[in-house]
Amino acid sequence: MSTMLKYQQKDLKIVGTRPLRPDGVDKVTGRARFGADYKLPGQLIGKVLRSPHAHARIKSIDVSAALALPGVKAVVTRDDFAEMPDEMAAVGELMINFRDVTRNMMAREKVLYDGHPVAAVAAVSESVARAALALIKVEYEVLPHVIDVVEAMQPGAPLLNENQYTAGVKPKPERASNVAKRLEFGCGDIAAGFKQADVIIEREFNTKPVHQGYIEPQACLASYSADGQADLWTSTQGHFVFRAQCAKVLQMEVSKIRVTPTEIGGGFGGKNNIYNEALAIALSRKSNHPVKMVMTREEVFRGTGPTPGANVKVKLGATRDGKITAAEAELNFQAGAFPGSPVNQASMCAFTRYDLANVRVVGNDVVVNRPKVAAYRAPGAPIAVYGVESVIDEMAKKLGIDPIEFRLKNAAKEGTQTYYGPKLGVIGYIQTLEAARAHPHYSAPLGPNQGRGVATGFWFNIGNETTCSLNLQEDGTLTLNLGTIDVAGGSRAAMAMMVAEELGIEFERVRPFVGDTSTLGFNFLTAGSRSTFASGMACVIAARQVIEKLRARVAKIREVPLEAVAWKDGRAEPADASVAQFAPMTLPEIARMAGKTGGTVAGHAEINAQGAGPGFGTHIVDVEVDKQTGAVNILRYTVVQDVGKAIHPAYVEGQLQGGAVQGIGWALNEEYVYGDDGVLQNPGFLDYRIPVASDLPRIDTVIVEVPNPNHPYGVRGCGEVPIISPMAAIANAIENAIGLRLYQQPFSPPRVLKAISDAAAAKR
Amino acid sequence: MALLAGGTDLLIQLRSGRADPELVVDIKAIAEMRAIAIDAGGYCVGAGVTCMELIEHEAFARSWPGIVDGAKYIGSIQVKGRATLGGNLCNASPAADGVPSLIAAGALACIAGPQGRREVPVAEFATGPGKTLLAPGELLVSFLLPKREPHSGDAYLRFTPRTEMDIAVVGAAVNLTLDGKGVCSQARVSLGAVAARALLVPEAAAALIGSKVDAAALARLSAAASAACRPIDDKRGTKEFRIKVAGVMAERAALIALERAGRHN
Amino acid sequence: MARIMLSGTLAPYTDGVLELELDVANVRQLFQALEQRYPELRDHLEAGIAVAIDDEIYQDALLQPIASDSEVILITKIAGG
Amino acid sequence: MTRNHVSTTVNGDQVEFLCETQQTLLEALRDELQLTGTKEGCGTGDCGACSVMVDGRLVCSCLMLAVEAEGKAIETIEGMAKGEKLHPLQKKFIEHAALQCGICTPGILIAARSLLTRNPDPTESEVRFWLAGNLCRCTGYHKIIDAVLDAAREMRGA
Repeated sequence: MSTMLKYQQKDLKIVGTRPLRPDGVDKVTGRARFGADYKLPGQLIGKVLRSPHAHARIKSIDVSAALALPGVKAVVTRDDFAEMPDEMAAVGELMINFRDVTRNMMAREKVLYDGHPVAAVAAVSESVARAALALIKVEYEVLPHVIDVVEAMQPGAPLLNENQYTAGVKPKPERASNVAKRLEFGCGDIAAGFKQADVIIEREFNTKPVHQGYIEPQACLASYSADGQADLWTSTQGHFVFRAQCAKVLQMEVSKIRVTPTEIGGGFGGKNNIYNEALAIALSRKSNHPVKMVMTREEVFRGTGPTPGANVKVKLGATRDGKITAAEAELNFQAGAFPGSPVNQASMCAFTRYDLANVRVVGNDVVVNRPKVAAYRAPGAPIAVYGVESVIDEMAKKLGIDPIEFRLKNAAKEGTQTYYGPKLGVIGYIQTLEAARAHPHYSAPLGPNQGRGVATGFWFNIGNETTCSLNLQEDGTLTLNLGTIDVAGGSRAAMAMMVAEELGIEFERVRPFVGDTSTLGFNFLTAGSRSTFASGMACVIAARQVIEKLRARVAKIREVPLEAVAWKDGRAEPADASVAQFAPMTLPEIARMAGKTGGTVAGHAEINAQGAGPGFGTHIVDVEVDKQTGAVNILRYTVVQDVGKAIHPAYVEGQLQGGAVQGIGWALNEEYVYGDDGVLQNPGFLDYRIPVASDLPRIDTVIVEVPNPNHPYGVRGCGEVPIISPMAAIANAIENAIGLRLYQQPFSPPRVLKAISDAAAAKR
Repeated sequence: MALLAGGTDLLIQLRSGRADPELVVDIKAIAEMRAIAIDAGGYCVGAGVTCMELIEHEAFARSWPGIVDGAKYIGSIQVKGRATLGGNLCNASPAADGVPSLIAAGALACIAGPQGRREVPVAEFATGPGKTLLAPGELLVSFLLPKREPHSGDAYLRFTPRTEMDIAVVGAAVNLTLDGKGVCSQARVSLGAVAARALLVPEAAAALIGSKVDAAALARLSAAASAACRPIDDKRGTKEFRIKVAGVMAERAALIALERAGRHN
Repeated sequence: MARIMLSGTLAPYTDGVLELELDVANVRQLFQALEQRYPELRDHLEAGIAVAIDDEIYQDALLQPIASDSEVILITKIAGG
Repeated sequence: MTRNHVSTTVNGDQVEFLCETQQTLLEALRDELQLTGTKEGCGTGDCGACSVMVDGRLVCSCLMLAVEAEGKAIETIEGMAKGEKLHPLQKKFIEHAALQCGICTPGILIAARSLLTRNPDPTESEVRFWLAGNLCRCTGYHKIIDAVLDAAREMRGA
């Protein structure tokens, strides 16, 4: 059964304020322990040997010399892991193809990308482990590779998987293809829609893969005991999901693995799946020592998931008075070496901001010789929206309508039929557009070579499986054991705030923490903007359960009927003047007596939260373009977003600012650069250019609160939406500044300068 | 054997395995290599002086602000706290930010070795990417900078996609001296990241000499700078981009040098 | 009978049928009924499909009731970053 | 492999450790001295997470050999708070929500303190450029800059 708690408006004492985060002091003093900060006595260091080729058949692997090196305790290769069938299998509620998981973790028949793991060693020190890697002999038969998505879709392109036939195509294709899946979404009559249009614009866009760029490289520590139990400490967005994946590939029982999540040094979707974790357990099993594995930054770039690069085609038709009549898109997404790009979500996000009668979106999930893509904040949506919002902007300009006005004329609202299925519920899109239009930023003057751009974004937000337990301690304080990871957005604070609000006590009296996998049942990842919504709902349920138990206990202690006891402002008191009167009891008073009156009190929740409320945002950006160098400078940035309810507004602002800046990096300079040999050329923070402090202005935020009717405090979720719009907004601002539209991300100086010189040449 | 100065390049090479020396010799305890001294009216800057030490030397910065520009561009504050101009030159990256202004300044590299000491123009020190004219056993000790004439100014500008923390896609240094009437009497122009090593570009300097560094002279400078480029396409920029932007950087650097020369007595 | 609508994504597995009526009381029964009728759907339903029952989206909610006058839309599941 | 003996001062305490020649100061701090507050984000001096002070200079401890620490005075995040009292920067970072995941926070605090020691009244732009060597992927820097400026104000007594 699924759980949904309805929104109730009430006076709030704690929710909406800005208390200090419980993990703050540890993080400013160096005391907080991240993945690489854990160690065990007798631990070994594990290291991975990675493919130098983009695509090659592995003819043989000889580890004998490595094993002979003093200090080397174990080596694992493909032979140490069971073959998994090519089918979707459940891990918790995720369905994953373990044929691919095992192969991504450790190559089997072939290496499929530069950086693909081929072997792993455990040795007494980092230097011995490195020396051992150099002694492993791998014989490769190098194969032709393909990294461009359009090329990979062509018949005759080098095939990554000779047994892959495009799913979603009828009849079943006769030839294998790199296109793993074709999706189609739509509504209405697209041809008729374009017939009604006075203006039709059709454009093609291309984007490069970008990395989540978390500052903490993946790190884990595993200890396997001869009795078949394993402990794993790892930096993860979902310790239950990691446990499930490890159990499956190592063929262990789920309960035999205990995963303790460390503080996580950023994830953004990149720590949703295992990389070294199962290798570390396998090495520990083989060596009978704990094994620690920490990735280098180079390994992070070469071996872990970026978000896809893509080819996007958009066609839009509108009437002269500004009504969109038809919208069509084709999204060709790189999946990396194995299927599973976020093209389905991108397809659904492409046009879902607009009330459209005729839509068609085709998506292709295409394997290429690159690392398997992972989720990255609103997976896929920014790519589709870059194309769509660019064309929306061009259409508004062509029709002579203000870009916000044009969006308002076509804006989705409650009851709008989506092209992927349901009608939208209560949403705040129009409110964000109106707030953006009213913001002083939107009407501020611009100088020469400066331009302003606007773009909007939509993300579903999600719910799903969540557990927590809330325990009353003997002094009246409470501990809150959470099963959904705090990926650092501050969800521990937000959870404790909701519990304190429910109980009517001070925030500081609730101590939240994230428990290991043995203390609670399954939780889904912290991803998709679900934590504050779903985990928050679980916490509210647990708190209400505690209140009910406290009322019952006080009724017994005071010998009054249950109905006579009300819970108010942190204490039990007579419900009103008409009931049996009794001396009120505070939480510490009850806690002190709890043991002797039946035992302590706890609440818990094991739910599958439903009813996530979609989030919408509108971004405004001003840029200045240096026409002589092509450099684009971000002068001013404003994020307007409907978050439903900001439990902790400062942490919500932090999500909006951080997401927007990741989007700015995506727009301006971030990209994977590959050579003709299919080898990644920029696997480091020097040449993979994430924004630095001096690149940026302040990021203004406007929090719009249109409550989600399906959450007790109206929470929608806020982490995903802010990354969706920047790329499009900046492209639109550049166009506004210099009259040129950029069809290839990133809008790096060489690209911008080339666009300027090409335009000048075309004029001559 | 590897020499360790600031270590900001060497440690990365050690870590990646590109360098695996049997012996690492730390040269930072050699006093001469750490000193900034007045020498024959000019400066003698030890090759082991860190960028931050150079940046903080106010008198040096007044004489050679362009060299300080270069030092400022080398990495973060953290990196500048360790990195040295000598290491920047010896690493022989074509994109080294410290080198073009030394070349434009006419600096000499003072080298010590088994055969004694010798001095060579900095422009000749790097012979290609990662290669220098140092013979086995030789060591770069210091840079010698000539006495500054009145009304002189220099500047270094580079282009990078980000404001900081990048390797130059193009760098340009301009060093010029004005006569009493504001006419450019001497000039040297150097470009970085547009060839296998930083270039001295006499044609670009010639565009300035005899002019008041007006728009026409700047246009000639820009054209000459672009014409001198022999760049490659790589992950950091295209040939086409480098050629165009070299001219732009040279022009902008000249304007800063001009303004500094005007203030310099 | 509940009205069931499939997104275009599933059309290849249902011989192009995108709308049908089924007598089902919850999501599990719905999936079973669909699998029976269209065996090729089997791999897709629990793995990748969420349902919108009267415009409210449910993921992994097999026991969610479906009323006889409900409108149920099958959509792709959503994860995230 | 022969290990080198190094004796140095960390946060005012005399310490000794053994290290391999190619080991970095960062590795020695974390693995030999168990001071794990200093973080590794890149190992190439491009992210600043490993920032420490060496003889009063801000440096990346990943770009310095551990053997070079001989006789030096090293300051790390573990020495920033005095007893129970947080440094004003530490306090302001918490108050301004200037940290999220916290992996970059120790390095940024060390870097920010070195700025305020040199320049007690920096402009926003000076703070941004001084901290350009410290990558943060969570916050977009906005609240970090606010926290540094506010801490500077408080430290000046303004």
